Amino acid sequence: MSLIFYVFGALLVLSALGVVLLKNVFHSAIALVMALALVAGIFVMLGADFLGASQILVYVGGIMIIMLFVIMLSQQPVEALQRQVNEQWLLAMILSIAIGAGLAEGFKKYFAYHFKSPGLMPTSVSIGRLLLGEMIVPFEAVSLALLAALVGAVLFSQEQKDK
Amino acid sequence: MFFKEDIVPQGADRWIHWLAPVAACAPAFICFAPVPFGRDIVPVDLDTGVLFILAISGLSVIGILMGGWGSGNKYSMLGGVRAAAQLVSYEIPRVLSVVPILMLYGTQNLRLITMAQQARWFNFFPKWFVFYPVIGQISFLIFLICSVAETNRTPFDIPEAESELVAGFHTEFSGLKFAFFFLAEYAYVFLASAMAAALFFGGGDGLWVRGGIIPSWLWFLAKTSVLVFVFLWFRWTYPRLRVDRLMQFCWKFLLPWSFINIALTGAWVLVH
Amino acid sequence: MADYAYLIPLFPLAGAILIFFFGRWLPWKGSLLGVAAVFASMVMSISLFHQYLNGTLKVPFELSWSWFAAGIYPFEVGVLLDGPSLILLLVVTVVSFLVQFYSLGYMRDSPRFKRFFSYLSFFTFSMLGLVVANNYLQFFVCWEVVGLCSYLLIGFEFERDAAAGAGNKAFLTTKLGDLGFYAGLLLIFAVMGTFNFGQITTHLQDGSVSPRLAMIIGLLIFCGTIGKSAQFPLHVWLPDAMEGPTPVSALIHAATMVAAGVYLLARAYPFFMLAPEGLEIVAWVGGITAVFAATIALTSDDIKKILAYSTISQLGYMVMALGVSGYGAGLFHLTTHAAFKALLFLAAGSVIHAVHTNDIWKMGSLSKQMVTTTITFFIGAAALAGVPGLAGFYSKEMILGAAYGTQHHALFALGCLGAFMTALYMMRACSLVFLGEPRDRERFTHAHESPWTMTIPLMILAALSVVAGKLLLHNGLINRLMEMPGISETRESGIAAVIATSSALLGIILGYGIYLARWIEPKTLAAVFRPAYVLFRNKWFIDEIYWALFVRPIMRLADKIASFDYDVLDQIGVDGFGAATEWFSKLDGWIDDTFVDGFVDGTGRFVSRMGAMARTIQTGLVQNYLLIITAGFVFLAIFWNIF
Amino acid sequence: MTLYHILALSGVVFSIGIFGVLTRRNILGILMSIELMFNAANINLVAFNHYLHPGNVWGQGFSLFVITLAAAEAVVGLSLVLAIYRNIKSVFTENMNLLHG
Repeated sequence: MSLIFYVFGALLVLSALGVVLLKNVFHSAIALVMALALVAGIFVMLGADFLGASQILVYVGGIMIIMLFVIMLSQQPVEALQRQVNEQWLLAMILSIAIGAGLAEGFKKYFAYHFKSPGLMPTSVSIGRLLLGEMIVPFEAVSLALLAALVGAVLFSQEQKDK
Repeated sequence: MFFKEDIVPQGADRWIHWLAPVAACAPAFICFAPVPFGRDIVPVDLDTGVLFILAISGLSVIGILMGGWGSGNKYSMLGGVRAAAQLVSYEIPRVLSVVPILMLYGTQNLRLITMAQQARWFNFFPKWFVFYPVIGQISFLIFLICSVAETNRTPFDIPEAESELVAGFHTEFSGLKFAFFFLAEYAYVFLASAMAAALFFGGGDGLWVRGGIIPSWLWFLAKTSVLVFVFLWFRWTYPRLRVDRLMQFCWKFLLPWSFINIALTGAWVLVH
Repeated sequence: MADYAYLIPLFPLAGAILIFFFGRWLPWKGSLLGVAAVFASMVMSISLFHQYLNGTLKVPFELSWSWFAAGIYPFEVGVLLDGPSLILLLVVTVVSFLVQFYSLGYMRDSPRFKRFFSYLSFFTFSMLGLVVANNYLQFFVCWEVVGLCSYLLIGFEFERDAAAGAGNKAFLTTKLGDLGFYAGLLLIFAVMGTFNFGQITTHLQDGSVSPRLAMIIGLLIFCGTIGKSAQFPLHVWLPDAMEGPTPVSALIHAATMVAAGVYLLARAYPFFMLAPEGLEIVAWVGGITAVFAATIALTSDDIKKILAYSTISQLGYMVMALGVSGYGAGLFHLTTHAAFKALLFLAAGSVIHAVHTNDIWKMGSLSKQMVTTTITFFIGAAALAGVPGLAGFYSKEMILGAAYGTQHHALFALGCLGAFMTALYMMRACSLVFLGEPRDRERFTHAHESPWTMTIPLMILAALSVVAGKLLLHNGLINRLMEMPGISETRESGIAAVIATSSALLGIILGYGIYLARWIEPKTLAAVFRPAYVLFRNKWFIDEIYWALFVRPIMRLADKIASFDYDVLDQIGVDGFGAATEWFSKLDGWIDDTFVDGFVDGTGRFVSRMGAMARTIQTGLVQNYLLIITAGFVFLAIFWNIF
Repeated sequence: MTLYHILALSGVVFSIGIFGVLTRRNILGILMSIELMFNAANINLVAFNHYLHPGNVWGQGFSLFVITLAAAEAVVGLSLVLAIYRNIKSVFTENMNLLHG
């Protein structure tokens, strides 16, 4: 189990690097698909089986497909050959390393000692009860947000007729 | 097919072109993990079985998009986009058509779902989900139609219509790679039939033949084969749909009806 | 029977859904379904009331189901049957049924016949849900849905800009009041942790809520009433709402929805019981509205607008009644008012249907063409004016008696003035529309009596307008229904009754004198009281005041901000600087050309260099901005950790 | 596989995401990097849930909300990208500088 986790973690870091560094956007999207699938795997290892399946269903089966769509529809052949990283990369790198280091340091301060991992339990039922019980209000709010997103997406992607 | 030359087009994105058939094919086989082939013959007894299958089978779309992109060919790409659009759209009513089953039996575990269907109505009539009045039939029809569309088969095969589009996204694939795409397609036909058998037809539950003379796995395979036959039957019978009709049918007919069906099931569950 | 009371709102809901989705394929576009649904509700309400009368139904009767739970707080939906809700159920179902029946004829030619009935049923559902609610949350949800239906139905003929605008205005204005209501709800929940009416009353009675807080909550809830019941100063939407079809005006903007505000006030009464000072404010808002709206009705030319202002005025009476502790009187007037005002609107609709205009000066002598409509309209007008023996007489007298009995003499005087003007403008409307000479020959000859689907509801409502008052007073029924611990029964007061009645009769006689017998020409009268006339005629300039006070300043502010660049930055910063420089160079040019040139150039170059430096910050690139944000964050984090 | 290792992993992924957001010229790349950051946060939520509060599933519930809202965000973002692309025929952020002073 542990070994699998470290392999997954290494692959996750690699594919995350792929997302931000690969030249071809399509390739980085594929790298992102891989990263998301790996995150789903980590979820399952952490006992969140329902969440892992949802991650694949929503992220990979939904969001990434649309992402690939847009990439396919909006590629100018010339742009794929240009530099993909802007001029502020050095500063950005310093900043993100600082943030990463800070996060690691902070985590180390509070969570470095060993927590016992409890056994894995199926979670679908309890998540269902949680969402429709105590979390009902955020749940409804999210459905409203989704509706708004739906309407907004239709509005934005419409061809403008009046022009 | 194994020995045919593997041709990679000049403008192709080599890596993607190479990965596409794998990405299309692999999920199809992973999906068989939680399928209960018989009474106690379940490769992996997953608690989130149904969701797992639905999620993983969605991964194949990535393979198709990769195929369309990797060929470095505008027409392949359009074919890929079309196919993906169709698959993503039909995925939604398909998932929703399974929801009533989950509501009724209160589990996503395929084995438990088949177990729950082994009861009899009036000690006689099999209590399979498909025989539940109204909800069972609506669910099954939507599931069947969406599964046909999901596997890109006639009458929903406009994205890869051989005679009209020169095979869409897999135009540029030959030899073993092409074989992999087809393998994926037929694996999905088999998977959809197996799922339908497990979800709607009681899995390995036998019909009035007591004492286990016929083993449950044989029942399961028989049901699956009949459903596979239905799939082929569709192909022989119906002409193709136009692409805009196809999308309209999904969004304006299947989707509302699957919502209505969920509401009906809710009422049914409340009453019982 | 009472166990199934929850079906009363559900029937119209089912009707609305069925009509909306399947109406296309049903005979009569499904409208009969809506009528049948509300008929079922009506039968149930009547039998519930009957059970109450013969004592088999003990009130208050409460049913409650769990709706959802957020954390530890359960929220419920429920049915509460007590005096007010029983009587309101009767009012809403009966009026709704009659109006829907009437609409079968009135709306026949509408291209959106199906949608109209669907909305109407949906409105009935939400209104009934509001009436039977046993907690504030359900009440509020239904309240908002009612507002939505009102919006949809006012703007029903949305091809006309006026209708669409009126819908928006109504929606936004009432929302302003709802904000207060909403704040009140939040306070209630924060203080008591429940929305249930009964539990709230218990909380209030055991003294765990300070009177001051109770008053604040009560007044916040009263904001909702001001918006929905079109009280001054948020009354402006109701006259505009007359752009909706006439049945809608009758149902929503006369009989039921606007009365919901009064009902809300009645439900919030326990708060005011703790804080009687709050009631004074309520009473004065009501009293002022009653007179104020009546003055506008005196000069209006549009038959529906007259009725609309009359509605506002009568709602003012109800609010005033509640304000002077006339709990029963207010709800009594609500009931009778629903009957005769719905009647008046429907009769007006019948007239408009016949002559295709709203202008009373283009009507006249219509009694010769439309007998039923005339008689029913007269009955309604008499009931509204307070002719003894009719419904309006008893309820209005009860209100004025309450005002008199509780030593609110100023309010009593306002009420009598209002009653006088009510009689006057109703007499004016009756005379100009139905009596006298036909002023528009062509319209007069084309006018005809309406079909039976429209006249039958008129007759039923006319009958109700006559008997409702007597029936409800029979054996002190209204006082039994409106029992409220802590409020003494209103005592009859002979003097009050006499003054009130005589002021109404005076109004009728004066109206007869001016508009029929022509003792004095209306035009002369207008000339004599010119300032008042102009004021009334222009609705006290309320719309204009709002425009000037709120709308225009906001727009002007927006303009100011937009033109800040041109006016301030460009003119002072650039133009002004240029002008100054120019003047300076002219002044000094003759002394030392080169020096001045150099100075001016230098200044210009300095300014432009500064500008260029400032410009570089505004790259317009998101990622630049983001980088700076991130850098700031990292800086802060480091700073925080070090110090 | 300890809690700290999982958290460190998510921290690394998060900072990679930040780097991507700050540097990718392609706006789609930025969107993808944002998804990476979401996922890093989700890993944290689930990990805390698993190790610190094994009795309940609140962390997973939150993650579900994050996933859902990420879907909404992606849909709106992508439709905006398409709309922009239709107007300026480019997906590079330097070309989207209407706010340039």
